[in-house]
Amino acid sequence: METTQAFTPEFYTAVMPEMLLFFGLLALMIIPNLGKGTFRIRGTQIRLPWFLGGQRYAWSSNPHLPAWIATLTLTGAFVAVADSLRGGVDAVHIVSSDAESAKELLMINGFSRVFELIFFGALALASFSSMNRLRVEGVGGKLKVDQLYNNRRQADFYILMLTCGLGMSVVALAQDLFVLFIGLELASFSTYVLVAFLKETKAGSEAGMKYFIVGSVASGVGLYGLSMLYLWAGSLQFDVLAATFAVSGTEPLPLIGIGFVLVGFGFKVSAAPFHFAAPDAYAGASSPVAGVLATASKAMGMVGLIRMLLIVAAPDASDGSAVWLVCLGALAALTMTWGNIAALGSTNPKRMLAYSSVAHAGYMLAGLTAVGAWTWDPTFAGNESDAALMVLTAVLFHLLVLVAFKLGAFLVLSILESDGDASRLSSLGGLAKREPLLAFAMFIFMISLAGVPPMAGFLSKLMVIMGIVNVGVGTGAGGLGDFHWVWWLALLMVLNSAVSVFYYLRVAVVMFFDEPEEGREGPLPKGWQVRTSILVCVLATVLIGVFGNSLLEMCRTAAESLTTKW
Amino acid sequence: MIDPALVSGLSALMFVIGLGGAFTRKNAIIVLMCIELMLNAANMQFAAAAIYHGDTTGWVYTIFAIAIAASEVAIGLAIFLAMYGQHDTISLDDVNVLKN
Amino acid sequence: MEGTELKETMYVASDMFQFAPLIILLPMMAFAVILFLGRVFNGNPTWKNAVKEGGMIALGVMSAVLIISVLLIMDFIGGAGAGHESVLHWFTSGVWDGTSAGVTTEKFGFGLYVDHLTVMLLFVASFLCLLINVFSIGYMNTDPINDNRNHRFYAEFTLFCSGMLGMVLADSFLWLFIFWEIMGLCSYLLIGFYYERPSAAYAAKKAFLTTRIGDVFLMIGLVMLWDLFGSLDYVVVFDTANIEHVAEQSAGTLQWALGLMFIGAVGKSAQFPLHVWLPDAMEGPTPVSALIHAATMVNAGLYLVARMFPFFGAEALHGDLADLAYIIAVIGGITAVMAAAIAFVQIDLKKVLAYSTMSQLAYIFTGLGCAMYLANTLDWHHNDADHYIVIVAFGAALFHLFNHAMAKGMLFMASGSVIHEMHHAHHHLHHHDDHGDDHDDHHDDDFDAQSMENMGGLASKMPLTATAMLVGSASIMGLPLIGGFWSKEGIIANAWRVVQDDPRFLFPAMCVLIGAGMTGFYMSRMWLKTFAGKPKTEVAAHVGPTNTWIKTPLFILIFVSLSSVFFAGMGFTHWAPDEHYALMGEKSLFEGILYEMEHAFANSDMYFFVLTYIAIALGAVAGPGLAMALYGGQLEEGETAKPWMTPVIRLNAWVKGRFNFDNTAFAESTLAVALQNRLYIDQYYDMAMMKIVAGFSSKAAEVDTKVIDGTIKTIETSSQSLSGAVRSLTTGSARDYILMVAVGMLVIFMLVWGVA
Amino acid sequence: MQLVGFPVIAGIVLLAFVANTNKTAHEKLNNPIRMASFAFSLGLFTYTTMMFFEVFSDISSAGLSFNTYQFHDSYEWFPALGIHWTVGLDALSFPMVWLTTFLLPVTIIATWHEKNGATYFPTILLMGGALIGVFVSLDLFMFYVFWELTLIPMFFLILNWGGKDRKYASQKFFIYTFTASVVMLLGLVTLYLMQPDQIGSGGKYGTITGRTFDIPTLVDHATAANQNGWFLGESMQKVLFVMLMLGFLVKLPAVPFHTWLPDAHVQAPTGGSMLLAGVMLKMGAYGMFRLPLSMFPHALQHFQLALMIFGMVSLVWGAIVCLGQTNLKKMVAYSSVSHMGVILIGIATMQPMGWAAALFMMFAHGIISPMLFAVCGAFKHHYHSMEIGSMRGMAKHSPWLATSMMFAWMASLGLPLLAGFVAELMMLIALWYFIALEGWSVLWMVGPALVLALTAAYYLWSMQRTIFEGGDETQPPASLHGGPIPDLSREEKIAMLILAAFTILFGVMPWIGLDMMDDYCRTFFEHMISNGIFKGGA
Repeated sequence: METTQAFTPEFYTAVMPEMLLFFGLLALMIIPNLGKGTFRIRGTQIRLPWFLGGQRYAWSSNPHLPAWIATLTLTGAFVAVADSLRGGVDAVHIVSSDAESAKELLMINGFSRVFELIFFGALALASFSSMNRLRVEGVGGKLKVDQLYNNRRQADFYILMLTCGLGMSVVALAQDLFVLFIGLELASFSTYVLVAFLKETKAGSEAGMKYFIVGSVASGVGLYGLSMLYLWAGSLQFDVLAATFAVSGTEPLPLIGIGFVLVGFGFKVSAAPFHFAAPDAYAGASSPVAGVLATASKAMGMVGLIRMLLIVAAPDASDGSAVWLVCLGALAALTMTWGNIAALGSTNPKRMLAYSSVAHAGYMLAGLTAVGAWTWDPTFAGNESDAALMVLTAVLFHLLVLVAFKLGAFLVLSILESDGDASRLSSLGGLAKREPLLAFAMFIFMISLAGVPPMAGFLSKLMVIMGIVNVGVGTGAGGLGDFHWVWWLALLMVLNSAVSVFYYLRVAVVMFFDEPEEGREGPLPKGWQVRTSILVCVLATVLIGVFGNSLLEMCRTAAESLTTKW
Repeated sequence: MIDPALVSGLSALMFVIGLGGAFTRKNAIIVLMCIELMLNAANMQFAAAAIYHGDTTGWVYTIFAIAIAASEVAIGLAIFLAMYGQHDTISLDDVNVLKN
Repeated sequence: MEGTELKETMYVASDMFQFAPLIILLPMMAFAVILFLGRVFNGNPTWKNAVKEGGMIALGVMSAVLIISVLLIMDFIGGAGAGHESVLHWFTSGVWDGTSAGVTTEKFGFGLYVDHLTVMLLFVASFLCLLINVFSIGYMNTDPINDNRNHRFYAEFTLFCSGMLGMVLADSFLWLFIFWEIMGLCSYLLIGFYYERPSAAYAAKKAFLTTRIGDVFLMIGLVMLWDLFGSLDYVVVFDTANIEHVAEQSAGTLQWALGLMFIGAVGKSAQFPLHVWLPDAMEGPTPVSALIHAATMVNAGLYLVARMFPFFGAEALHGDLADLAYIIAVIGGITAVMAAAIAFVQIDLKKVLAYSTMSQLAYIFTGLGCAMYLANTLDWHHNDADHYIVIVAFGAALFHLFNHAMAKGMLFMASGSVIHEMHHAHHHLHHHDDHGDDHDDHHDDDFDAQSMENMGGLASKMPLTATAMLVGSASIMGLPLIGGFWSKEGIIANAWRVVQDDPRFLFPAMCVLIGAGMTGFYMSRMWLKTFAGKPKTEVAAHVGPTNTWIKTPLFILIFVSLSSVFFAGMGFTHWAPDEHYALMGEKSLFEGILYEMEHAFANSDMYFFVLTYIAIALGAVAGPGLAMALYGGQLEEGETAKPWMTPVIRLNAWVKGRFNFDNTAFAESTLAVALQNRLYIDQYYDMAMMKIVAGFSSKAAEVDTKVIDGTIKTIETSSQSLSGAVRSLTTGSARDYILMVAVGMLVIFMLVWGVA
Repeated sequence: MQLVGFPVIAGIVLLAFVANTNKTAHEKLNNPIRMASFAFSLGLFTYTTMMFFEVFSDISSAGLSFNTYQFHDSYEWFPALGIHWTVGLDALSFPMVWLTTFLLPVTIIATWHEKNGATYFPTILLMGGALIGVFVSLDLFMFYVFWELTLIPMFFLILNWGGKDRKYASQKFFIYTFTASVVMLLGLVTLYLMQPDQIGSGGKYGTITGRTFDIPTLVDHATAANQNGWFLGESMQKVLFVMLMLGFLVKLPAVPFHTWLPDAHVQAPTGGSMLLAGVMLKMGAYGMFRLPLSMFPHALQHFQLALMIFGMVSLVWGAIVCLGQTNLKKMVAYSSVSHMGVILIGIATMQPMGWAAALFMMFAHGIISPMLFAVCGAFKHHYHSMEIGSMRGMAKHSPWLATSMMFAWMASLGLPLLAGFVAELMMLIALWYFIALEGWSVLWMVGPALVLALTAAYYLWSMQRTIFEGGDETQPPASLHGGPIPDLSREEKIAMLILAAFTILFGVMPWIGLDMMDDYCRTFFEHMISNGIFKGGA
């Protein structure tokens, strides 16, 4: 473990991926604007070329350029993170000064790195695949490439992607609740705009508006909760908060504060009843963006939840369980059931995926609930922290693999979107005839979402269930009556999985059984980038499901690095 | 020096007004204003807490929060403009193409 | 139980034993071969004319079977005695008696078992199978309707023979049952031989189902028996020590087991109340009726009951099984009278014979029941006189089985001959002008070649057939000295003997006695309506003689039936049931015949003396007399019957002239109508089947889709509507979303607050 | 290992060939892919048959005691979770594996001309691979993975090649069985986590979880614990027993969880039905033997009555509903329900003989029911109708089909010397032995007795209305539009002959399969009794 101040050489080494992102951002702002722009020296007729603006060069006006920059940047960041994850991460603390009273700002360890892996991975795939998929005009029209790409707006899109990634990574690294909040807002603002990016459509602008308004309210509530916590503890440092909480955690002020903060994060993970804007946002946003919302953005919310619930309001070993146990349990049950029930009848594939993403949030919340109960049984046979670590591992793993099949599903929809429309179930009709491999990929994503072996989704869901059950059974000597009630969350979870098969399978049936919609029998639009991304997702889904052991162990290490208290 | 508790109480009032307004008003701009009210409530709370704890960090938080609020307004207005362009209204109830 | 101490082999006394499996295997292979060749060569002229579409193959096989059987039987009679040999280890399995002793291994094997009973039935079966095979060639291959499907007939025929012979030779009740079912299958297939006729399809199903009901009970009985003995092998279950062991603990259960097995026999032998299938089974080709539904398969039930004799005869079970014996006798009694009564009004030649079969089998059941009762209640192991009584009672029943099989086989073949020629004549008469494909409308005309109302006066036209019919009828009726007389008298006498011990037996005894008179009536009626009098239709007047294939078996069987007296004289009735008596062991043939004569006609016991003459008076005088008064008459002018039939016809004409009366009143009475409708039993069964079983099952199917599956569907639809309700909360208005956030905030607040 | 891997890989490779090809290329590929699939399945069949002759033909020399396996092999898979790709065969799983490999080529032959063969045959192979995987896996996780994996090819078989309502049926099939198996999964996970945490001990134990999914280890633990009380505690064992059984009962299926089966069968293509009825249903019974029966014997004894009731209800209700069916395939499907009742009753008797009966019933039904469905498929294929009575006098028009039908029907109704009889007989004997031993009511015999008669009734009745009657008078069904009346194709004939031959083979010589099953059951009981787990008078 090493400690370093901000803006020292060590700092730059430690935050290499973020720096990459930063420079990528700069490049993205400058490079597409390079042109034959000149600068007239005041009062003279001398025009000095300063290469910015004016008529752009052919290469700098290449519509693919911003996307390439963003993708390469994100991929680079991803690789950097992945590389640092190999063989374990040495934790690096970044503090504000070398004084004794210095505040800890960021911490780089396995836990945060895994989340960065999720963020960068999802964003990289999304930007790569939206390279030639980004629609700028009204629904349905097929435009020529020239028309399709308004270069400057392309650049905007990818700039937002990068700021989003930057904000998210701040969230993952933050050791101060307010720093975390800033990162969260940076990412949120980017996503608001990304959702509203299709502003030329009714749906796009409306989705942006809703997502913005509800998100703002949620973050307003969260910020207010922050202020209450600050009022109570005098600091928003996690370690300070945790220490204070252990002393006076049952006072009303921290409880209300935590409750409010929970609302803020609840919106990000789209937990019921804070999820309402999510289906609308997903439906209105372009599919890769929706995919980012469902994976990276959700993971970001989970970081906040984990930090808040497991670090700050950590379950008290003497008392046995956390104060938020019942609350989170209720939220989890409500969220997963609501999501699944709502998805059951949804005929818009994107809304369906949105609701399914709500359900998945519920599963992860159920996992966190179990952590809250992990010390309930004094005669617990195993190492108590093992139980908690197992759940945490499961949640991390689930978030990680979710990128593969949730984003993958959205990417498939994005192809259909550029074919015209993906807002009806029937637009998937006959996909198996139009492009069998694509249908097959979608099928893999669907059954992985449903949790059918041997896909990654099954393994992750199994891990979550195992985590919950592990906590729930305790010694289990007295049978069901002796179980902690979180065990019933596991039962609810498997039943919900069963319900969810219904709507996932319906997608498969439509793809393989139904005929294509009128006028959509022809081949799908070309685009190797998005197909490559989908292929990556399929491979990840299948291979992690079958050979995911090392990934599991990585998540375990990451979970262990969350806190030294366990 | 004002008693921080009073400030805190005012901020609570502002927060409630902001939240209440957010879901009772139809006009998007007013809702945005309500949200600003909520953020400002938090700011006041930060200020009050900074006084209470004698900790300057709270003031820093406030300044950051104001910056955030400002950018939020900018983004919000931009989105509302886009929405108005498509829906010809800024009444939240009338913008409901997406539902269920 | 004692199953572990299975005696693997008793002793193998005969050299022929090693060939015995061939008796079962040869026909079984013939089945496959004929079926296969038939598939390949159908339509080939050589196959059709020389091989008779498989008939010759079957004939060869059946001849071989008869030869092996006869050699085996001769070895047996020649002193080799009873034998048993395990052939096959079938499978093993374990049972756990609930103690910590562990699992007991139980073996199930197949072997051959030869004793007196086996030998007798083996002869009956293989002999009749061969004869009827010969008959079939004459009958089946000359009817164009059977062209190109006779191979099916012969295949199924040989499979049936295999089943029958297997059942006889099997060494355990299990394998008895297995072959029993194979016979059932063949019976089903052969009844449905003319599958295109709905009536045949219906009859086949009815036959299989009805016997299946009996089989279910049989199977459960066997299972119970297995539980008692730990095996179903004869050597185990008949072992005296084992029986003693069972008798001590669960004699009642044993009686139930045997009783359930008896229900199986009731089904197979078409006894009341499972008799309904047999008359309908006449839909099958006549050789099938002759073989399966008269001579062999229906005897399986009797064989099964006879096989149970060692239980009834066991000392340890003294008196324990008397009730079952009574039930057997009563079922026999009821069926004997009922079937005979229904036979009164039948006009279909084969149906009369079918009911006659039922009735005669019922006699044998009564005889067996009485013998069982005697064996169970008398102290026959130590008392020689009682021993004799038991043996003779049992022997009489078995002897009747033998006589009946021969006679009924012959009768059916004769009736087949008549029907065949009637067909032929009808065909000739009505279609000889048409050219070509007149076979197709074979069924279109409503001429019934089996109806006795269309016959009459055939005695002169088909002399051998008429003779066979006469001898057969006489044998069945129990006309003194001929065929069944010897056995039938024995059965009646034994029934009445039991009455002396147990008055309950008065009912079956009365039944068989009255039945004797009834038999006399309906058999005479049948013969007279068919062969005497004047032809009732033009067709009957044009009937010609039949072919050699058909004549040969008839000819042989006439002699077998007539020589019944020699069998009686040889001491068949003693030999058949008991190994202690040899054929002609004590008396020479002549002495034996004398002894039997004396025993029958001049019994020293007044009781039996009177009884005998009552029986003779009923069966040989009253019954036939009444029939003569009503039916038949002189032949057509110029037609002459063979000399041995002339007196019968003359007598008939005389009686008819002298005693004729108008029986319309009776014919139109409720009873007669009921009899014509088979006492409505079939209707009730059908109704029960269609209304209750089928009705209930279609209701059940509805419940299955509507309720059980409906629940699933309701879950599905209600979850869909729930989904709609849930999604309608997403109103589309951002204000509502904020409201929900606020509400959620409140809920979180309350939950956290409440817990803390 | 190879048994599973090869068909799956071969299936995928063959599917890859046809991916993204257009229609004409597709059709060109039909024949080579069919031949490849067939050759491959034949190879598998040869392989398992050789296994039989090498090891399982003489079970006593194989020397398998309880919880020991032949061809035992283990590979590390998810060491983090204690998951190992452990495979092995014993007398319980081998017959099922052999059956699967036997049915694969037969199914391919019987449906030689199925449309879109280029994708159809590899799907069949995949199906086979998944099924074999279920049977050879000795790891709970892998067991479950294959268990669910079977759903996918079957889903596609129904969806792509099924009947009119295939859309509904395929989803229902998938969701219904999936629902049950996730409950089972929860049971498995609970069972897994009820083991003491042995984290750090390595080996079979997971590095993260400290538990193992290894079935032999679990069974050993269970045996040790069951000797002195209840493994995992009394109420826990009961709960887990119920959860596992729920999954298996739905798969089996037992009434009232059976309604997915008729829909799936009626809509499934012939090949799908053959594998579904032939092997997939047996997965339920196999699972029972492998897991709850081996691990929770006390709970088994406790729930004996419930199992018996389930068995009886399935047996009787299935048969009654059969009689009320007008759809030929539906009737056959319900007859499967009825026959699965036999398996449950056999298990509920708690007799080695009853268990052997159940095992042999699984096997025999696995040969007979594919024939039943092959007949139904041919009927549908040739007459374009599934209604009983739509075609009469088949014996005249289509003698091959009629003969096959009669044979299959007779085999299914338990005609002696055909495969099904021995199992039924043993079940009856075991049931009565048990009733007499424990003093249960004789009325328990009423159900089987009734069903023996009912089974005959519905089969015979349906034959009366299809094979018989008609002939000259009745016209062929209207659905033929006056076209020629077809008979079985050459391939169908071959398939029927093979199935019939094996039905007879195992009917006449049941010991070929029964010896090892009997050995398994007796070893099982000896083991339980000698360890004091099965006690007298329980």
